[in-house]
Amino acid sequence: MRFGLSEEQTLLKDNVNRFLEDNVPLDKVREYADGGSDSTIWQGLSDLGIPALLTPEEFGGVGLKPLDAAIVAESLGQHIAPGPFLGSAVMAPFALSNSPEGFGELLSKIATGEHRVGIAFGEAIARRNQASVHVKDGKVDGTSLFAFDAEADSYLVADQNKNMFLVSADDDGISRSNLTTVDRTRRTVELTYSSASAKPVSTDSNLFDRTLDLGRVMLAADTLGAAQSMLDQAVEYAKQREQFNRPIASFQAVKHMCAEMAASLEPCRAMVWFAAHALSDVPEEARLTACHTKAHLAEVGQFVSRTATEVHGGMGFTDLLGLHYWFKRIGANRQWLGAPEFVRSEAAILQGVD
Amino acid sequence: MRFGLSEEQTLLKDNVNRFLEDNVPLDKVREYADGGSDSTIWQGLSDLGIPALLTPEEFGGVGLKPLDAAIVAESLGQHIAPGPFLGSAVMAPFALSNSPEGFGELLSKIATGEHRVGIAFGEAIARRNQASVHVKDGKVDGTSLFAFDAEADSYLVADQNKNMFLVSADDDGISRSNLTTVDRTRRTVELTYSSASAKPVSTDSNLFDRTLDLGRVMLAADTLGAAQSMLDQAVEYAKQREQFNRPIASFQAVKHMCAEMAASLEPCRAMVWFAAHALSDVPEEARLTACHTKAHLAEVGQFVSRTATEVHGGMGFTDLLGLHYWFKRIGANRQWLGAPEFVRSEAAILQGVD
Amino acid sequence: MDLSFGPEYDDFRSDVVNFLDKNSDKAPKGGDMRGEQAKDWQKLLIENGYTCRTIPKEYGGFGAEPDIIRSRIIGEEFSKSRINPGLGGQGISMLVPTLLEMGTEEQKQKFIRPTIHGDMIWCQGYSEPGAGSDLASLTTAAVLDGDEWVVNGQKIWTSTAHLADWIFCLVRSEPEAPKHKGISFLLFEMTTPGIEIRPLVDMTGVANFNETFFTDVRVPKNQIVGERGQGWQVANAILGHERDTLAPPNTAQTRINALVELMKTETAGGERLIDNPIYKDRLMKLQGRVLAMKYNDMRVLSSRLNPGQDASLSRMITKLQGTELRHELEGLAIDIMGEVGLSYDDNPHLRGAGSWQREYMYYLGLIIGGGTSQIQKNIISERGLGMPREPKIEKKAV
Amino acid sequence: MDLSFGPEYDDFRSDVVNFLDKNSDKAPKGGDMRGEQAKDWQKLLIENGYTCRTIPKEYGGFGAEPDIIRSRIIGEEFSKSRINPGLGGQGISMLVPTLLEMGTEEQKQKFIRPTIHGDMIWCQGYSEPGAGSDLASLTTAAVLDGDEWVVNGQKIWTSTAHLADWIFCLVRSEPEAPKHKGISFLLFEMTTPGIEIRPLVDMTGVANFNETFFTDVRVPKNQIVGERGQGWQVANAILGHERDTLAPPNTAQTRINALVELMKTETAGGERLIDNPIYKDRLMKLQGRVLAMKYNDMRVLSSRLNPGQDASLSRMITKLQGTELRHELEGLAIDIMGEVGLSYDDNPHLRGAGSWQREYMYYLGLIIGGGTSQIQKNIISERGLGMPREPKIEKKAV
Repeated sequence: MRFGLSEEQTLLKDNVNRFLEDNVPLDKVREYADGGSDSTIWQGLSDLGIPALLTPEEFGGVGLKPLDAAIVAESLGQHIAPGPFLGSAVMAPFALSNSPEGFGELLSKIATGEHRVGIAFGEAIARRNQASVHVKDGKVDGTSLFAFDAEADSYLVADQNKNMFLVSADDDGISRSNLTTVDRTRRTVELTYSSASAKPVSTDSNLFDRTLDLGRVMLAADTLGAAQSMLDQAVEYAKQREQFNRPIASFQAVKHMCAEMAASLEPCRAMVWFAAHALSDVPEEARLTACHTKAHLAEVGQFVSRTATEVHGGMGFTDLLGLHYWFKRIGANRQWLGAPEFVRSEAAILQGVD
Repeated sequence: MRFGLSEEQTLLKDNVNRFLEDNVPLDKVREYADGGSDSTIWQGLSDLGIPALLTPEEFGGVGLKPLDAAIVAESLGQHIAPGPFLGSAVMAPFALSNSPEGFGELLSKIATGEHRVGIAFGEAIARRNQASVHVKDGKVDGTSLFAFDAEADSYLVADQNKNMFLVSADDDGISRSNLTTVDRTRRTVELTYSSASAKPVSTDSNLFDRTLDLGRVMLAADTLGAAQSMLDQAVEYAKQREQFNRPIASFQAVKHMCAEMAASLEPCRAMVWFAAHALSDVPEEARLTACHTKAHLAEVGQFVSRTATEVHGGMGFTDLLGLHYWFKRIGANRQWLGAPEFVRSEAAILQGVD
Repeated sequence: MDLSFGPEYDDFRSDVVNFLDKNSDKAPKGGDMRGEQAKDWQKLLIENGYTCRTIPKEYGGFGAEPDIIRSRIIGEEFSKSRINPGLGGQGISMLVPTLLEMGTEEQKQKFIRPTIHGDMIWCQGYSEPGAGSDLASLTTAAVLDGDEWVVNGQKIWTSTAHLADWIFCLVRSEPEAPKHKGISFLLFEMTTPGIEIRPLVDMTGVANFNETFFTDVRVPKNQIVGERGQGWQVANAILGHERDTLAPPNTAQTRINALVELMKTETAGGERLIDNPIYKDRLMKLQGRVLAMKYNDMRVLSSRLNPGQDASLSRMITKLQGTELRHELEGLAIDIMGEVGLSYDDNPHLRGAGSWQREYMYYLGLIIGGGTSQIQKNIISERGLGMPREPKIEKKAV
Repeated sequence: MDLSFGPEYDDFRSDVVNFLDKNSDKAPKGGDMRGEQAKDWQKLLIENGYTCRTIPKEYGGFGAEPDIIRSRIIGEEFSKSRINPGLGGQGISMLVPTLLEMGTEEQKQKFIRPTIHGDMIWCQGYSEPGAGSDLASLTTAAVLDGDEWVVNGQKIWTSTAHLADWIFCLVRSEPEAPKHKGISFLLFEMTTPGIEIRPLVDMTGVANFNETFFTDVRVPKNQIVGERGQGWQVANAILGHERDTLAPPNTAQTRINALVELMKTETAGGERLIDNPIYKDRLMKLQGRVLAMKYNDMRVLSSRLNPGQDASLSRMITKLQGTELRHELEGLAIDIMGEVGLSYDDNPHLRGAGSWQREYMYYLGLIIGGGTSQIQKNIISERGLGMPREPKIEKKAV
């Protein structure tokens, strides 16, 4: 019995962290936030094999498991790295490789990072603003809001009935416009379809659900990494910062704020590990754990991001340290693919209570 | 403009407090909790005119207003005093003196304290356990749960449609059994009716609602007094108690716990005052404020009672200081006449949202 | 309990309403506070006693006796009609009261009239990167050289530095004295050579503040308020007032009404958000807290009108509770909107012009600024509850 | 990630299950731990290695090598079948490990066998009215008089004092030494003259604890564990273990399942409580937290099985989070039941035999006991996050 990461997984984590430390410092994130491109970052991650992680070996992938992807997601969150990881390296490869339609060639391109797939699931989760997606005779009409990422080559689109389709970003019937959010480390878009070609991926609502679960666990892992970074930064700052002739880390109020963050966050690590592991290896617990992990990390993430900002005092409120990028990323993870109340109501339904 | 107590009200408060300090020390409360009687306490309060407070002057009462009663309720909560105040001095006199049926003689007896009226409203608020009250041709059948108080001479009973009746505790068709709760400073009973005589009081649901609002504000005031006492006791204990060679009141963690209690509780005082005042003088805001005050004090009371116990450390968990009597009284006030979620849903309905 | 203001105040309120009816076209719209229209409007307001009401006539004010109720009525009616209530800023709100209390006659004559008429805009130089919660540890140095102070150092959170003509500034003039006794309160022009201003962008994405650097800035010796080394007392004479105004309960009321409207218009899965019982319960919880703070505020007002009423604790907790409440209130709005709640800046799906996210962050800033919540809790426990101060740690030898 | 225990453990689990099937009739029901049946059952369990598993054979134990998984399997199966898992108490859980680590051979021989076989029941004398969080400030005095210690003072929270044959007790034997170095660890019989026991009723209404008073209690000199003045280290060698067991995640799991059942059977206004969206959301929030603690616990277990895995922070936060979680969980049950939730003792409408209120209070006690949440947070920040200790205050001159 071993609850935790294998040596290979620790190595993967170290590799990704080293790459991100060297290549995605805060200045690089700022560049992207100010309108720059994430292509060199994605190229670097592709060289490490990240987009191939979940793709089956028969399609040129590495054929690893959700837990491996969660490890990467945590690192990306820790470094608030831009990039299409969630859609193109996780959700799309999973959905497409489990599709009965056969996407072998595309999967190979996704695995090398040369083709990026975005996700447009908003209407299948909690429909808002009368936006909707209609597919008939291989053509799609309607609107998807807050699809990610903004530079995808194609989008995995879901309609209200959890049918999934693939739509090319180059299609004449698709238009794409930027939807600015508080989180500048990733970009979302509005997709408007007007008789765009929609290639069927799946009519199996179970595959949609599993793809969604996977995405939610990745968001939880991203929050875990980002929140851990904020806690680490807060502790470090408190040790350096002196007021009243002593480091503020020696004030009991500051210590207890940090202790409360650690006490809330530390169990989340085991939770994210188990949730990711369950997706592949404990199917009977996978869906419920995915919901709870998404919702719980949203709550803990909010608490940590707010408290870590407070520990930083005025400096946390400024742009000088860039701490707000973590704050906002955690805030965005909270809302993406289902806000906590919504996801908890799904958890209840899964247990036969609705 | 004067938001606060008048000189007469301050005098009333001082009088009641002085009586309770002299006559209802913790030992007296323990006696009652262990099965003793509250009759001498009630006699003393009656000598002060407390049961006559809200009764109109024409029926031998003092004809004061809900705010005056709230002041008394706060003192009773502060001293966790046993007694039938809520029913016999507040809710019943209000309902009976506003009844079209004419209860002049009874009101005079209530005003002197010689007749105690209890309240059995459970079924009209949030019906549980299939208990219910049916009245037909002046006879009542069914069950009321958690009616207060246990020694009443008659009960003001409400059915599911908010009709109110008066039932004598001596009636052959009524049986009464004790319902032990965590709160030993007051006693509740189960009333079982079997063709007991029910004298009509009102079929006006508005009168029921106003009687209920009044009761809720009194419970909020009782919680205010009890919570303030717990905070005061915690601060005092922290100043006396030494650990690590200093009073624990000098530890920032303990200071902040006390500051948080004070910060939550202090606005409650103004809220209770206004809510009570509104019942008589700002009718358009009265119902909503009563709901919010009941629910808000329940939440703040829970926070304060738990935190004050923590400040007392192990001593707070023992029976030695009797702190738990305050804790449990606040816990009971939370549930009586509607728990917070329920009362908040009423507040929403009052604003046209349901 | 008497919630009425009395008939003479009803008349006064009518006067204000009439004034606003007649003159609303003269009021400037939007934010420009330096234009001629803004100055003319300010002049008209002063003449009618609707701003700078208690500042003596000899210094350019209206010269009325203090009357909290009249001031509140003015505030209420201007707010209700959404008409510009006159010039604000730290010069008018902080420096002018300071000068009235501690300034020399010459300083009052020189600075108050142009300040309240918008001809002299001020910024505040208190906080430093190394002196936040522990403001008294500030190190910006002022050394007397002949008839001039020579100022070197750095200030932060100087909100309107880029617009200001003058700065009122705390400096360390007596480096050998105990830290609270070595500070002086200087006034100087922002055009003085040696001043550099850098905008300070905050988490809302806007440069609401600045960093201000001083290199050998020379200040005439007499531009000091109070004596040398008295700067801490001068600043503290009015610092408490600032905290009161950081989270006024009436704006929380306005915001929660806006939130109710938002919840009635937004839908998810075809259902109005206000019909979601979980969101509704969170809304009601907040509404209860907003009401408690509203009545608390009425109690504070009452205590200022009625000698003998004590509401010091009520006042002391306002900033702590009010900022937290607003942060949570704005956060609920974001939560209920799902992904739409993330919208910012130029996003076409923005609700409330982006105010929900902006205020959510801004109020986190206010939880920190103007005395962090931790400092507030120290104050409440020590001054409000009489608990002992923490044992002092002496400055370490360097 | 490997969540299986391997085939040899499956066999072991079958053995346990078979044993339970065959012997369940021999197990005592209910709480009496002093009767012959309880002792016989304990003997049978020890012989089969289902309790006192790693205690050497020579001291009456089973003498197995430590194997956390086997221990856990035993715990799981006994818990699942609700069969009495053998004797507990502070003698077995705390004193025996202490003696094994720090006791003399003579002490081991004399005390361990009767203790684990239920012939010698112990209570713990650590806390004092004046020494709670600051346990090391204890003042119960032991003065050597010839070959005997003379003990005077008072202990509190001595849980089984009224049942115990012996006490293990911290006393101040070197009043001149620094406070952590002046303590000794004594063992003595509860029948020694000069001991008075008073039951200590707590907020649950039950005397779960006692106060114990010592007046000139004479203890043979050699009934000391470790050296004079070493008592603090002796006690601390195993004190950490106690905290781990205060809020085990698997009981939280059991409780939340019971809460779900309660919410499915209780109704209000004709509606099942679990169909109330607000209660349901609160329940789901708690379930998420219970799951997080469950996985956290698996990680702690794993770190004990796999050298090199670090889960020290996971372990450090268990008591703080677990007790808070349970308090809130029990509180939700009370809330949803309305007035029925207040029922206690002999109330006929009691749910779960009164456990909801009892545990709600008991877990508030546990938030305080065994190291208050404030002390836990000090430990987490200092040992877990490397933050500095607070500056020490020296003892004032009296």
